[in-house]
Amino acid sequence: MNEQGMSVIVRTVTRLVYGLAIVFGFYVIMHGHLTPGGGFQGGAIVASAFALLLVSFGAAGLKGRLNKHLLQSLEEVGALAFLGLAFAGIGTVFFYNLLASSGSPLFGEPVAFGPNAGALNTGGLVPLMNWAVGLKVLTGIASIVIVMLVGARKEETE
Amino acid sequence: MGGINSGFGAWNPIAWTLLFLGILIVGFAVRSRGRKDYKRGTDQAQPFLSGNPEPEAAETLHVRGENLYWGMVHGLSAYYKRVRAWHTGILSDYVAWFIGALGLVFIILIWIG
Amino acid sequence: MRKAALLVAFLFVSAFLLLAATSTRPFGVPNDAAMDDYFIANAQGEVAANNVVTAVVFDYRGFDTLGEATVLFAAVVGVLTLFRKLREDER
Amino acid sequence: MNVGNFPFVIAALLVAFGLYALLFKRNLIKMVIGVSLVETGVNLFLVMLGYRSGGAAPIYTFATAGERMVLPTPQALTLTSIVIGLATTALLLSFAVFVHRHYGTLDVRKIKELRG
Amino acid sequence: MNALTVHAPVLLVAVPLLGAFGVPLVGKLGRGPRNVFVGLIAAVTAALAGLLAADFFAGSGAPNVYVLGGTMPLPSGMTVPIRIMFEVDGMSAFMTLITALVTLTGAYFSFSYWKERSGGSMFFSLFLLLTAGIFGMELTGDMFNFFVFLEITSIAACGLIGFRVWLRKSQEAGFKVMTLYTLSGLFVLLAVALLYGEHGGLNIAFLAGQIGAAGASLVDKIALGLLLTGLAMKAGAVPLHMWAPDAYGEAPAPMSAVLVANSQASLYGLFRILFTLFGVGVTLSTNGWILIVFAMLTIFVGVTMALVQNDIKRLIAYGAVSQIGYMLLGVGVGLVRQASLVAGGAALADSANALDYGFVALQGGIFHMLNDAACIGLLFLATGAVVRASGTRDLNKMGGLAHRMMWTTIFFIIGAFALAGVPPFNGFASKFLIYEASFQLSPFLSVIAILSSIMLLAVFMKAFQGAFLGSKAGLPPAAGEAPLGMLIPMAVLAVVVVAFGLFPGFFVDTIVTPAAKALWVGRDAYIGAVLGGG
Repeated sequence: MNEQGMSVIVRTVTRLVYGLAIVFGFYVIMHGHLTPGGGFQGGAIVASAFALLLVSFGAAGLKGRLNKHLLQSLEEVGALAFLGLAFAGIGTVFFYNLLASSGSPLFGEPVAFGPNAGALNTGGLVPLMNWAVGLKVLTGIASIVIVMLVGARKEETE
Repeated sequence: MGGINSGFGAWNPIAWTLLFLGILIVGFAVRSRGRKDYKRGTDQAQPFLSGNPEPEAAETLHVRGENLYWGMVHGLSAYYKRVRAWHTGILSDYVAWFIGALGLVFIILIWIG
Repeated sequence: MRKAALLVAFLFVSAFLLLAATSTRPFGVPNDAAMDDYFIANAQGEVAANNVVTAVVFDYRGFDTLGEATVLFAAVVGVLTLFRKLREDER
Repeated sequence: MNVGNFPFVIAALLVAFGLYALLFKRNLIKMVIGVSLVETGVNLFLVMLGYRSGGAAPIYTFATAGERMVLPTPQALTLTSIVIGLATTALLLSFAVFVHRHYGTLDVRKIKELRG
Repeated sequence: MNALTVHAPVLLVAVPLLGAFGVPLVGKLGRGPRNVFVGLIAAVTAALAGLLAADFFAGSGAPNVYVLGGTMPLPSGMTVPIRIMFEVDGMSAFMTLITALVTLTGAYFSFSYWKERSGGSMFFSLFLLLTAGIFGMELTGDMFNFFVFLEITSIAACGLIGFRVWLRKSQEAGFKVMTLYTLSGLFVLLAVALLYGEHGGLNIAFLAGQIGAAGASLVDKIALGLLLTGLAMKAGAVPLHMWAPDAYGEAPAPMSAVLVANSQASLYGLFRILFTLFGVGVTLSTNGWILIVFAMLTIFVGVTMALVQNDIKRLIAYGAVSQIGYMLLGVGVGLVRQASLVAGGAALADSANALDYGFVALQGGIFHMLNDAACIGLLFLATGAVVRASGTRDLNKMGGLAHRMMWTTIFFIIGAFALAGVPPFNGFASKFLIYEASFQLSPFLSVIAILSSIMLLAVFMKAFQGAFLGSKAGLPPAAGEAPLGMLIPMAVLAVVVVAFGLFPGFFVDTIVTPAAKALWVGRDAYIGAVLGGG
């Protein structure tokens, strides 16, 4: 993998695909409490889109697209948000899901028992935790990939 | 308060510390009754190295750490040769010891125990 | 010689692993599924989530998930630590 | 159809292969691969423990009424252990990069300054 | 106040996590705010640990359960706990005290120790993650949760070991230790999976109840073997100790002490497995003998290998390895005695045989964990000051430091005497109990233990003579007394050492005996606290 990344075919396909992958990843994060998947899976999908960018465009092609420090700060924000959501129920007990079927307008709807189509507005704290974990995972894996790629690149040139 | 009792032996640090302090006081009392004609700054203060002059260089003034217990390590050299050969810094050997110990524990637990 | 001893130990451990695999309950018939049946039955009522696995991950065993996120955070910090920019006197 | 314990045996064999790679391979990268093989075997064993014959995925959104579902807990545990495995693999590989940077080799038998 | 004590167990994990996640953000403001933040987090954590321990040891001694995300341990009509729960009994409360002591002093020592290093905020983030992981290991009542915290400690510890990237040995040590930690963690996970497949639960109390009711099946025994070996590896018992000198020796000095606390947490997990999970009902006396064999090898090999080291940190590290053996010896003797008593049908009522030698051995082993944490912490901190002053770790290039750093010398002597079991320091108090109890099982054990203890004194005298004595001629001109920020944590640990040495009876009665009872007779209470009745 040279500085310019890979061939024009790969780069064109990447241009077509990676936006789609990011959108799909966020879809998986958003519907974590309804469909297979969740914060970790969706975050991994988005991070894989970033990895695709890295592989096809090389580290040089990433300039301006992804900011490493921004990623790290976002990761800490996601982790803190998850911890804060865990603290939300400390009035009763740590990790108490105080929003679930509480009737609150935010994810507070109860669901009927048994198979149903499911509504996005359910699950209490679970969707929020999905978002926090998704943010944390996608930024974390992306920063790991970027840092290790750049470090290994320095390894080759040395 | 203070002491601990193991059922058939007891240990009371306070009492022993006091005893030690008492012995120390007695020692100082004896020492205070010694000769008074010792003078600092005279030749009496010089170390007597069987007539040789006092060495100057640092390495001759200080026995380095490695040389300490040289005799003991030498005496145990048969043991040390084996146990140091055992500590090869190779990761595969560490894993091998782990696996071997696991196998032994399995044998002991399942066949014997 | 050394390699032979290694091989023996390795074969012993593998044999015991296979023993464990064969002597546990057969595939597809759980011994005691009371905990999981509770999850399946009450996930919708208590967590109001259709996805039982997500309900388990984020509500019933949410603390494991916090620890998991912490592990990932620790790995990220560790990797960034290794690849960080050093001061001149540390090279 | 009843397959007995055959799937568990496969998982145990995966673990054994990983241990073999750890014991008999000289390259650090191959040892990391061995570690992740062991990890894969354990994860496979864990997730297979949750299967209930004829069960469907424990998700009510697409389920049909009165369907028996597989156990959800092992899936959650496996998700956790997979992420943990990713983290450890990343750290191990970056350590391998730095070991190579300092020692100029990945042969485990040449990296033994810390002995005795 | 009351709410604080109720939530103390989980806050002990959550507050360091908050600090760990927050440090990189606060660190962007500069070193001053970062240090204040970390110091605050460490102090709050230690205060919470003290609060938890005080609340427990003042209480009735019954384990208290904290259910995460739920209000009651068991949902109505269920016999299996479905949520993760923390369970605090005497042993857990005791271990939190140890961890709080070591982490607090380590944190405040690091402030002046890491003044002129890069990546300080990452350093403290990893340190707080390690702290949170250790507390979680000691408090959790759920097997899989224990594994998760084990992995947190592994990754954070290896990040700290490899922190000084420019030292090639640190990278080598980081790779080795990470591989072995991961392997042991995976074996623990495999054991957890086997137990789950066998009993369909993950809670320690539930599994203990199942195993106690039905007896240990073959799969349970294999899981026990995996847990025993994996945790012995992570505790650094010979012949699984090879990673330990690398880790303790290559990590930054204050973190070496925390790594010892990490090993002790794994040791706690081992004891929890042996006494509670596979407890009185199914304890095989072979378990105890396995521990005793590990202990004998650890004591002797650790000390003899320490004698020939010329790297001062590696020497202290081998000394730390040998001390793990004393804890294993005490608890192993207690386990063998307990098994024989149960086999003989004798009652384990603590009033009947509070001075039974098995119980005394347990007391000694558990008390020695606390003493060892304090002494080893003191020695590692003093060694860090010495290495920083002399600029080398090779005992053959040092010498004469006592001329320049008086206080460090005094602290080093106190730590060395205490760890080598010289009366009246605290090391002797716990080793005394171990000697007398193990003598009753077999005189051979206590003879080896005493001889190795004497040899340990010789080891530390070698370090002392090589580093501190000698003429000041060979000293680097810059070598001077350590700054106050490094002396005060050492002084705190030294005071703790002397206090435990002078008033051992008080501490044994107040904190050690409840911990020993939790292992000796506390199994039914531990199970009953979750499942009700027991």
